[in-house]
Amino acid sequence: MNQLDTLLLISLITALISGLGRRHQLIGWATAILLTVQFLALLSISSLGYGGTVIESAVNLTILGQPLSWRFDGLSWFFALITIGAAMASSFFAAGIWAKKYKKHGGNPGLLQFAMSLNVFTMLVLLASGDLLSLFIGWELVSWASLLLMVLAGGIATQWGLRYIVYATAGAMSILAGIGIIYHLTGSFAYADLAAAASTFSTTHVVVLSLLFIAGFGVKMGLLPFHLWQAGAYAETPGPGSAFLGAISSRMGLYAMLIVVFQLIGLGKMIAVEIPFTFLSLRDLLMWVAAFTIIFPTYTALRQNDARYLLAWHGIGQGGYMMMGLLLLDPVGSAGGLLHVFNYATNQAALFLAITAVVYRTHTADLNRLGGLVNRMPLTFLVLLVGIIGLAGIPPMNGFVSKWLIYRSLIIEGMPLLFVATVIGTLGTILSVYKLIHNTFLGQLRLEHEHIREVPWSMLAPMLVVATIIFITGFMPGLVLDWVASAQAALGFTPLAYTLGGVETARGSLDMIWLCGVLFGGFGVGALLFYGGGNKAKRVHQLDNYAGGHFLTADTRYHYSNNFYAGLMHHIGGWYRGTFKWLESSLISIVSLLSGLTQILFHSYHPALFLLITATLSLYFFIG
Amino acid sequence: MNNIAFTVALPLLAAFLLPIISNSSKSAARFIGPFVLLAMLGFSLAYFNMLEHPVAIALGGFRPPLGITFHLDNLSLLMASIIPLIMLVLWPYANIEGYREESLLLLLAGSASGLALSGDLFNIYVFYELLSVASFGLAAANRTGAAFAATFRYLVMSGLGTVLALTGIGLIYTQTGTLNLAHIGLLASQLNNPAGLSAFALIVIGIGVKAEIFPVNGWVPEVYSTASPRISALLAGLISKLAVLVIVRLLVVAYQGPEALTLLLVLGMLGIIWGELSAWRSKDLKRMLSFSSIGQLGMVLVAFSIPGEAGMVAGIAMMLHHLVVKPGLFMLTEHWNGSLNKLAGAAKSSPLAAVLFMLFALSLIGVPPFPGFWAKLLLVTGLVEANTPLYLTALAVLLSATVIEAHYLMHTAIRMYSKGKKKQVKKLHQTPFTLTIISVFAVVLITALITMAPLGNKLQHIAAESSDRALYINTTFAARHTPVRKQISLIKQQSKVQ
Amino acid sequence: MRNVSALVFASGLAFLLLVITWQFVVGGAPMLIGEAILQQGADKIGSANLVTSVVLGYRGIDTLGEIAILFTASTATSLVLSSLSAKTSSSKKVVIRDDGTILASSASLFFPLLITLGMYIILHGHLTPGGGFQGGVILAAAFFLPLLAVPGRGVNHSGLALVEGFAGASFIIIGIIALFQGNAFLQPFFGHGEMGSLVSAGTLPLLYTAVGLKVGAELSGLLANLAEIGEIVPESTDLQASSMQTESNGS
Amino acid sequence: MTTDLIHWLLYGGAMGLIVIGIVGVVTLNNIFRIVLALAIAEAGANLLLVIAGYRFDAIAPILTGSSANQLMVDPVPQAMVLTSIVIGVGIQALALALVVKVYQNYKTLDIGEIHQQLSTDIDNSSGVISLLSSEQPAGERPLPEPSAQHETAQLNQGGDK
Repeated sequence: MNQLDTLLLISLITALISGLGRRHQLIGWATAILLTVQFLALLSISSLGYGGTVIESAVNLTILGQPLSWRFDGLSWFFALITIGAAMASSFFAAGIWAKKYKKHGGNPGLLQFAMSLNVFTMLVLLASGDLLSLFIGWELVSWASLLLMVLAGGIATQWGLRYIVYATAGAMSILAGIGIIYHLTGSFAYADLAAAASTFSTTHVVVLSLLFIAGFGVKMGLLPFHLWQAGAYAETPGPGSAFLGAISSRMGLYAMLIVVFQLIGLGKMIAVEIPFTFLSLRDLLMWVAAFTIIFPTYTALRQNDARYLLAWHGIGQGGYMMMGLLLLDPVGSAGGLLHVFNYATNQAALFLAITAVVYRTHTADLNRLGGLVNRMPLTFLVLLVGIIGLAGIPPMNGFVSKWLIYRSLIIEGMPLLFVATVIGTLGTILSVYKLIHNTFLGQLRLEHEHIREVPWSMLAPMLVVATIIFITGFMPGLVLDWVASAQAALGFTPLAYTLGGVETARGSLDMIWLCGVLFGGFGVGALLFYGGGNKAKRVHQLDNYAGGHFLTADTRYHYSNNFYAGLMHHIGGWYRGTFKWLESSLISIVSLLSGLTQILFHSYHPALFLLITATLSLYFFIG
Repeated sequence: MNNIAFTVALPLLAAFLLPIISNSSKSAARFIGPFVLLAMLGFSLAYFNMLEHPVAIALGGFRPPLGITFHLDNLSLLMASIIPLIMLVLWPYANIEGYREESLLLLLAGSASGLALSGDLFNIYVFYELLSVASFGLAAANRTGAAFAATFRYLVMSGLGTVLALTGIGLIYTQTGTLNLAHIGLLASQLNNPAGLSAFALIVIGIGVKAEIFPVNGWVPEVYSTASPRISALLAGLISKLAVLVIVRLLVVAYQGPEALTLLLVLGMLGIIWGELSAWRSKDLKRMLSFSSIGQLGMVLVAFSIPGEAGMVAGIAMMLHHLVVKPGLFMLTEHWNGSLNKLAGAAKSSPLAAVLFMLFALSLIGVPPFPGFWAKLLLVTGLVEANTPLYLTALAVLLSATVIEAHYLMHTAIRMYSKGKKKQVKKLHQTPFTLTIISVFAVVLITALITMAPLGNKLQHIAAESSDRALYINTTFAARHTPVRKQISLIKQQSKVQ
Repeated sequence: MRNVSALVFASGLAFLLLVITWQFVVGGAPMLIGEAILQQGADKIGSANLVTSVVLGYRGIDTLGEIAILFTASTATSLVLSSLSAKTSSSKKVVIRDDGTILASSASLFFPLLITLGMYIILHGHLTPGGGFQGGVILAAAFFLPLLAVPGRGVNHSGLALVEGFAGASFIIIGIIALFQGNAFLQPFFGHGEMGSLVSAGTLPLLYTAVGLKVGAELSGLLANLAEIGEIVPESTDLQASSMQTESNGS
Repeated sequence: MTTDLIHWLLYGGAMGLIVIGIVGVVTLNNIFRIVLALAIAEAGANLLLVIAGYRFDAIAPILTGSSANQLMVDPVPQAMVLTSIVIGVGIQALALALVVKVYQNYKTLDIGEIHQQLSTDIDNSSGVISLLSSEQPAGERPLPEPSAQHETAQLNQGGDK
């Protein structure tokens, strides 16, 4: 029984306790505290985050002649840290006042807590997997546990959940096929055997395996043709659940892909695989998939009028950045990809929690029906502001660091077109997060929101903590780069040379401490000028406005939020999203058509004819 | 005293005497059925424990190729123990109207154990017919017009099937001059020609009517929708597996060539496609389960078509898994029935049943760590190991079918959990034990999940034993209880077991 | 369309089956076990009729299965038909139609003859062609003849049940006695006797008697059940009742 | 020549009966005739079994004083056929009982009409309009309507209505 087993056991106990006691009033706090204990248990093996050696679990099983093992390395630890951290923030957020109101409206906060702790447990099992079989088991557990979280809101959420599980099962089957082929080639499910045998695989095998695994794991990441399920499934989950799912759930796909495709099969081989009739290698193709995963969902996010959907669509796009960074295969790019996992998780958690706080007060996430909340909920505004700066990748927040690393690497590796693509994606991000903050917090306050207050501290505290983390890790990215480097080492990449404030390479360096110093220095000078140079500002009531000589009352809408970016969207259009929907529905139409045919066969009133035909054909098969 | 014959003789005896007993004392008649089943269970379990290596028992005391033998290995004894177990669970304790249904159930039990144990081709045919006739009676026991019509169509299909099977047996006898499976195995080289393979095809299609093999399974949705859930559970769970077992025995002893396997593979693959697609399209619970049963049996067939031990272990695992899960699911239709659209709110009205449905559905889809996953894993690795384009196609079919399966099962589950109008869910007139019975299957499933490691070892042992052709032949020819040990000069070929 | 494809495939099937059988030689089948039984069957069982040794000796359990099938069919038939007889018994016209004196009297004349013939064939099953099945069918005919002559006359079902129950049970019990003697199930005992005499071939005559009675009772029951349906023109009340039953049971 | 003829007659007869029976079951519409066709097919299979045990110039396998060393036909197929005939009788009796009941319930002997009524019965009892209608099936596509998003937004987030 070592520390890893302790961690997994505590996690299991958390899930069990919150499952059994899900009707109890205090279960929210109990779960949150138990998650904290898990966090501490994780910290007790924090040596993994600083280049420590792999910890093997003492639990070993042999089922049907197949050994199952579990272990933790730097990469697992890095992902586990984000997982438990996100769960803690969401759980604390959901445990207090929020739960009471949720319950009053027919929700079951205990069930939500249970679903989250179950998700944490299954994710830890996945992260700890020590061979392909335990990886698959963990993968499926995560898939089905997140289904629970997705459908527990009922109503439309169940339909999104169903859609998710169909995609997830398809992905899982693709993975199972891949694992089966590996078993055939190597005779075992062990990582070591695969790594040893991978060099002998033929090109065909490499291509088939990579495609199977990337498609399978890509489903959960929301890689491009498989992304349709994600936004709705995440957005319709009750608020804290969305925050948790958005922060980490789809990164499990990235983790598994890193282990199997990058580390074991070896992505390096894919550079050598040329795609016929093009100038692209298999890796280039994947990079373009990643690039389109950045662009399309981000511009789809721009169209959303529901804050939760807007954020969830971003989740898909940001996954593209991580994929892009890791596909670059160099220290800088892969560090950027991994760092972005952490950064994005913090941003998304902060944003979803902030939006949930807004919904808590206003009862709507509709961006057309909000506005001007900045005076009413200033701290929530601050958290949202920090979050969107991070998400858009603007200094001084942490999102900037990871994106900078990815851009830098793209330039170093000489991929200008992809660089342009990512910049286009970032442009979309900035536009859409501006829509988010503008439509919720800026502009004209609606009459019905006149009397709302800031959310209670039980909700504010987790949000503020997350926002602080965003700022600190933006200010001193070296804190996280420590862990990233050991994760890189665990993956077999060359670790990035980093400093506390950023990176220090021969071909470019970044020091966030210096940058932030300049930035805040600039702000300070500005403030000095503003306040010192005769502050003429006058506070007026938010509704105290007039335009064109007419006094405006609250019921006159002058705040431009309805159908935001209409002009821009008119130029872009939504053709790309329609394409994927068309793909999906044509697949379903085919299944529907076929199943109609099969039903007609079973409906036939002369089954004896089929017997005759089968008998004749099979005799013909043997004789003819 | 070789008392394994009691597993066949006792239920038949009880069934014969039941009309007389029930004339004199109705209450005594009620206890006979369960008592006999318990006795059957005792006999087969006693053998199961004693058994170290397979044995064959010569009934009537005649030396094997001449007389009929019962072949006792782990597989047949396992089935022989499962038969009374499942019958005990599904026994209609509460709603017995007359002795006839009970009598038919006992006959079903007796013929089923005969089918599981028998090592003689024609004897298998006789027990198969007995099983069929008993199942016709049970399928019509509802006595509704629809049940009669469905049973009639079932009977015609099954009758045609047995004609084909009998033709197949006739062809085998014409070529080999023997009926004992082990002896046929010895002469297998004579059957490795178009005529021999055609005989196999005829038997597969004939027996396949009961094994729900595509496309001779048109009766399945009709009978399962009109018969009572217990009977559907029995037919889908137990009877279909016994029919598959016959095919497997034949496959092991005589038809190990690739052609026979290909036939099974193709039929199984089509069964998966057709069954799962139809289930996807169906609109009521019973028919959905019937079609899914067809798909599952297709998977079983695909598993057995994998050559060697890998196929055997995958097939047995799939078979046992379906044996536990499908009866449980069919028993749920005693709880709710009817259109899937009207299932909304079902989970609220009976939460335990909904949880059990989820459990069975997850295992059926093959979600780890449920037993269904391990069965499916064995199937996948087996198919990949076989590594021919056809087997890989079967793998693709299997995996796509799983997606479709997940879709319709989860859609149904989600409908159950969604909010619905209160009066929409019709609760059927149900016997008090329904939920208990379903829970029994669930407990078995969970026990299997917990004891997966030892269970897997046992499974591999069983598979190794039952896929060993030479062992089967040797066992039979060393049959016990052959007091007369005269040399039979005519049987020259048996001297060398291949 | 259906007929055309049926004919096409059926001619294909016929062709293929003939192709298979073309390679067989009539009268040249291997007969491995058949030959062995012909050689040693007489010594081992002592029955002059070797088919009987196969039916009751070598393949005794087949025969057990077979009478069980008859029993099952009869039970299932009465189960299927019972709803009707239960419902119409009250409304059924209990008119015993007499189809003529000649028929009736010849039926009663033939009754003892048929019984005797049937019993003869059953009891000599181990010596001459015939046996339990053939004799049993004649017995059933003996009981069915009066039903044909005088339709509507009742049949003593409980008596039939008694006979078929005990006959079937005695078959199994004889088999079990063999077990208790330390032999195999259904192994003939009692010694061979002198071949060709009535009391010979061990338990085979007893088994055949049981089979004969069972088959006779079974078939009589089946025929009586079918005969008791009467005119199969559906009565309107019956239809309504059954369709109502369909609704209540099916939903 | 004669052997060939006998061969064709016997095997052709057996296989012919089987195929005729099957064709009968497939093409006939009257369910009573279907039962008869089934019986014909069974007869074909039985004939095949009997042929399997036939040999030329042999006597029935009954030991009498004069038959001591004469060639005998195979007794095993004869026993098998005996069994299978009896099985056939049982099945036919049950089939006839079912025919009677089906006729009483559906007032027709036409297999097509019976099938139609059966399907209607099953559909009615399960409350489904028709198997082949376009009603929502088990695996129907779960595409949420975009317009519904906002209404549920409030519910899920614990907001007031």
